[in-house]
Amino acid sequence: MKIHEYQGKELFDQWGITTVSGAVCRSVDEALNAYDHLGLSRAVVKAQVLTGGRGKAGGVKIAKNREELALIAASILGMDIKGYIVDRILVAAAVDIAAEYYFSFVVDRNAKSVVMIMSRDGGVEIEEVAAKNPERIHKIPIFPFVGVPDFLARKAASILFDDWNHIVQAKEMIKKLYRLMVDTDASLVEINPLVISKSGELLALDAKINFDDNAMYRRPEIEKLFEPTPEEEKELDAKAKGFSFVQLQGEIGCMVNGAGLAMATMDLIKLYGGTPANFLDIGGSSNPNKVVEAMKLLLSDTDVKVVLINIFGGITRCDDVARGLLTAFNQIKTDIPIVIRLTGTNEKEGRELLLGTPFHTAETMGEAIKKAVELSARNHVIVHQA
Amino acid sequence: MKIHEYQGKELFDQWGITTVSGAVCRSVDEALNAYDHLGLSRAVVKAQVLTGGRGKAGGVKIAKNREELALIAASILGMDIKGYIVDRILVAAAVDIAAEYYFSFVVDRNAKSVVMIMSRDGGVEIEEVAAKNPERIHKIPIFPFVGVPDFLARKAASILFDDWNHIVQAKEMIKKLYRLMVDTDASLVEINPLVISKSGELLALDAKINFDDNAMYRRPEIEKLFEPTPEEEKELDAKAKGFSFVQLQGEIGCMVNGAGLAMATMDLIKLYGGTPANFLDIGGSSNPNKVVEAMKLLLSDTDVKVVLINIFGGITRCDDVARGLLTAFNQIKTDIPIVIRLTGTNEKEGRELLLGTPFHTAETMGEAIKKAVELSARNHVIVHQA
Amino acid sequence: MSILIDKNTKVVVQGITGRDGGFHAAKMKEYGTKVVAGISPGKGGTDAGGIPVYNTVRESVEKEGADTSIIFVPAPFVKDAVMEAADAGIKLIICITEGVPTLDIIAARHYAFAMGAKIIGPNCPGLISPGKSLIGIMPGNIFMPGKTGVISRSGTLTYEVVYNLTQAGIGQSTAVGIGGDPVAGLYFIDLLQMFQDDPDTDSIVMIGEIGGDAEEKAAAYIKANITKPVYSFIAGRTAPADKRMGHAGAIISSGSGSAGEKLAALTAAGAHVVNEPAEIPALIKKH
Amino acid sequence: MSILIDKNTKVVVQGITGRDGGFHAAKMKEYGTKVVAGISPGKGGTDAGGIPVYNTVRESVEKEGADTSIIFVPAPFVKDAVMEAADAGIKLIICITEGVPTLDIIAARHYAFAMGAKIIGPNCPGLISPGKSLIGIMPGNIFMPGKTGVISRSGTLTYEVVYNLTQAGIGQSTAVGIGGDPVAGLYFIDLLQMFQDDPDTDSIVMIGEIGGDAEEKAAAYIKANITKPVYSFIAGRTAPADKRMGHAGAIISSGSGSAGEKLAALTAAGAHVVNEPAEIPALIKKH
Repeated sequence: MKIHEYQGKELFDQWGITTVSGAVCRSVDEALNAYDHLGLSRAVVKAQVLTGGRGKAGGVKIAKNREELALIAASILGMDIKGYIVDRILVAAAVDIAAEYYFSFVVDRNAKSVVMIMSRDGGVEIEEVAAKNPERIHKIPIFPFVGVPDFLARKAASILFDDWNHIVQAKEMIKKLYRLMVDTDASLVEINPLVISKSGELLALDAKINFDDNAMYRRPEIEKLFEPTPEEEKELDAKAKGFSFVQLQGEIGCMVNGAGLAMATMDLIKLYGGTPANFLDIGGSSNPNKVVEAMKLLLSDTDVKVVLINIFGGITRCDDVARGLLTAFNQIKTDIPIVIRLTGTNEKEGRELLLGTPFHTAETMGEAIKKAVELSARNHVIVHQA
Repeated sequence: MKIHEYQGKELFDQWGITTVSGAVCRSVDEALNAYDHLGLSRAVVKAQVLTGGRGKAGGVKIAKNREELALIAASILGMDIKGYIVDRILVAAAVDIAAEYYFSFVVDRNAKSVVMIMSRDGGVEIEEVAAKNPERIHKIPIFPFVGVPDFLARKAASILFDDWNHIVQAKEMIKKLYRLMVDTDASLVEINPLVISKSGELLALDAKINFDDNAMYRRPEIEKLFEPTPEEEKELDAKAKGFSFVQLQGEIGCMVNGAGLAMATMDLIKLYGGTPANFLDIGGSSNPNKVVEAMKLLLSDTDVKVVLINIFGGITRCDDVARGLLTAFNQIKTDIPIVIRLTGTNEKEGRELLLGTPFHTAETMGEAIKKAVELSARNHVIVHQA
Repeated sequence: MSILIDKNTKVVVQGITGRDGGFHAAKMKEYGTKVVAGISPGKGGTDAGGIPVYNTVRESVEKEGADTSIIFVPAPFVKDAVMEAADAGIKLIICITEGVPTLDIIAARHYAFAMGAKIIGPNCPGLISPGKSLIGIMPGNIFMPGKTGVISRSGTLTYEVVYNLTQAGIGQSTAVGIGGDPVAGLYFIDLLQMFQDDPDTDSIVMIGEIGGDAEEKAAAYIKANITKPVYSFIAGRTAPADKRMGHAGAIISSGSGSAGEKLAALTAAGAHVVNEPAEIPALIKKH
Repeated sequence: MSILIDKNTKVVVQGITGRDGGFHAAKMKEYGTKVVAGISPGKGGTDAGGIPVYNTVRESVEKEGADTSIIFVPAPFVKDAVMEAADAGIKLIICITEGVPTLDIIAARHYAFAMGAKIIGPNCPGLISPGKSLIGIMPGNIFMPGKTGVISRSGTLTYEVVYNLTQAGIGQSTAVGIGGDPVAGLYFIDLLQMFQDDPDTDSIVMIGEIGGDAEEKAAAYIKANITKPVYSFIAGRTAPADKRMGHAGAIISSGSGSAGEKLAALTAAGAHVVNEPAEIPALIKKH
């Protein structure tokens, strides 16, 4: 789960991490009011979108005065950054920066722990630094039961800074940042740039925080910060029904049990020349209601020309799955061709139950997918002819 | 640092460990008032002394009614338990006990960690159980950074109890007790007996807590619970002056640098037939003021017949020590014979400085101690003759 | 032979009185696995389908000789359950539960590692040494004993692959589902080495997916240390960047973790990379 | 040869800008110890009597090759200082500071152990391999190189014993003051084994005192594992029960830790137990 920079900064405030106060604005008027209210002179305007690379895209600008602020706010609001439309901006005092740094805590798959990552090359895309000058990036793994004692924070701070005054400020910030990570079950807490202002103060000029979805049950105050996009709403709806769903732009609607098998199904559709309309993992049961709900979801996408149902019957036997499908399709009327592939335990019995139905059946995954791709191409033609 | 049972129970209350409410009383009248005020019927009266074995000594008794309470309170107040005079008692409701258990957290020298110790044989002297039936005592070491997670508390609780209701109560108590240990820097937190009442409730019927003197600087609220005996006052006074001092019952006053050497000096005095009047470690400096203070301390003990100064000059050279002694003894007038043994760096120069003074000097520890024992015996005779 | 588990493995089921725990305990027992005990705090002394239930793992170790644990407890309790098992002396802990907070599994794994225990999972289907022991939620009947080791980040995709193998008469020594979470226990490299060391494993099938760089790391390891043939399928070639595909593990992030990079790395390491799972049996037979 | 430290040992002094740290850093350097750096957070870049000062131990390891640390920081900061040294890769940490809270040293020791570092102390005088390296607060001039190893819980009593040895012409391979606190790092058993393994140590002097049962444990270990002659003096025979004698360690508690029990155990283990320290040199010469 991601949150906006301004929300991250609110959390920084709560955990005592020094950042720059600002105001979230949804219009040029609000931005001008904020400018006056905060008593700003030079101001920074930052697009609030849940994606990286804002700076490169022109979503972060400095306004020298009130007039410039109005122009910049107008230009950034409504901007499209990697498909995200900017509906709000953060207006804050521009800081006189002496130097920029990078700092983050992140869950590391390989270290199997949280690691602190820091670099004296801040304010740029850290991935580029990592690729070109890996020696300029420092990683320190954190022992989960030990956390970040004074010495470790001091060590990290002294990797970033030479001036003792900066080290002391950074040491305190690092301990608080780790506290924030643990207290909120974050999976990433990133500050880029972390700056030393010309007056010698350490400031978090950005705040990027991702949270562990699995832990949100115990962080209700964090969970409520989440603002799903319409696309994510659809995925969350699906999740509430026990599905894992991702909308794509193709023509073959997929219904598969298991995430890996669902991905493999998509891969094979492409391999055979078709296009998957979605990723849909319906999980492991043969409950007909689940199939009905899944079909509704698939058929709500008007691009879908064919539905491919790919089920591996393991613990749930194929005959039970077939019966579930039959019950479900008694409730659903559709002209869209449906290809069903059932394999696994009791597969013969399952396929026999489907004999004489309008469904196209197949024994292997390859066969099923070939058929679905073929049908989607034919359907295409029909649609074009109509 | 030790505290009384009633103080321990107050801490138990603060940390949420269920115990039995009671009142500390310093007179029979107070005890009767407490009896009425608490609305007791059967009451337990417990001597509050900073030593073990109260029960055996008759310091814990049950009163069936108000009259008996008065008699028992009168008998326990003023009692001498291992040299401690009972000046207060705890009066509390007598619990109907179904079963008694033992539980403690203690710093273990060998495990080099805190260990949980538990036994189903509670209410008795646990050392006896340990000696006769070691298999009835269970020890679980605690990882310092991990502490006592649920599972560990559940494991310990299920070693003590069979009934799930008791296990759940004990699990919670164990976690709180460890919290108390860590939060107060205790070195021992012991409940004996820990009981299950006839109504099924888990209760800490005793509370024995020792604290780590070294950590009291960060636990002022605990430190102020300490009530030193007059003897301990004297030792604390000495400590404030940089000495480590223990009063004993002998005739040879000792002033030594270093605890081990001081103990060895006492041992050799006994070995040669004398009696040490004290243990006094003056630490490592040659500061004359320290010597003056130490001499005052030694001479305040009228039993002292001889003073033995045993100094090993290491980093501090013997000639500096000798100069310090001379300066000090310019300020002190005494008829008590003084034996000085100086060894180590620049020992010859040191001993030369003492030539022509009234001090008896010696080169080896054995020689010095023989002389001190001899002088104390002679002095003895003189005293007897007078 | 097989790796990690065999017919002598004695299993305790943590969370046996839950719906999934009870169901799969019975399934495992039916398969022939030695399920010696179940744990359900507060239900000690009862019986779950003929399996004795205890309050603590310690009791199952002391009284039934359990050496391996499978965890079905709800996600909020997984951390404590893993630590309890490791503390009790369990040496292999298989965690089926999904949705475990990452910081919990990091702590639990660290603790288990310090106690000398191995973890598989969380969010995994478990493992099976066909004909000997099934410790997980896999459908036992699709497996057959043999000499191919299987390692997979995915559940049903594993079944698909194994089903193809079994249909073609290629049995499995052990098949391990390592789970799809960002932080998990035993992973490709650990298991590749175990299969390399197992005299009764002749070839290894490795099923990866997008997200993370475990496959790239495995490729480097294969090149340096593995002499047995490795067959690999990677799911998610067509998955769009920055999208979750069922598990949290399946994220393309930071220019690492794309199927293309994984395929290239494995091919360069000498693994036989296939376009579809069905190609694997024929390839194995050819070599 | 010697144990633990020799003329190549590179020492960093944690707390070098404090009174004791500065004084003893100079003394050690004067003795010939390679004191390569000092640590004082906030004073990095300065110089303490010709010794470069850094803010962190890491810098002293990276820039000066420090491998051993001696700690003089005030008691409230010892836990952090020990952990910092262990984290930085220091393999031997000598803690001179007294008055360290027990729970702090338990945590620090646990961490250091996990990082592969050994601790001596706290509340100890340090150690010396005469003629090679002195890392502690011992008076270097009373020692002489030789073949007797010394282990002691006490400071000045060690000097007393060593002075007697040196006067009698018996040199020392290494002398270690293990400290008198309830929980400490290397202890009798660890050091007995190191001296047993050191080809240039012929005999071992062990100076114990009342409190705890480390001497009894050492006696059992001597009986089972030590073939070199062990000479022992135990201080506190006449100390009254339940009294502190200078250190917290010197408490007779729970029927264990009395001088009598220790003497009996050591005698039964074949150690040469003496009534006064001065007897030791003659005994060593006799054997």
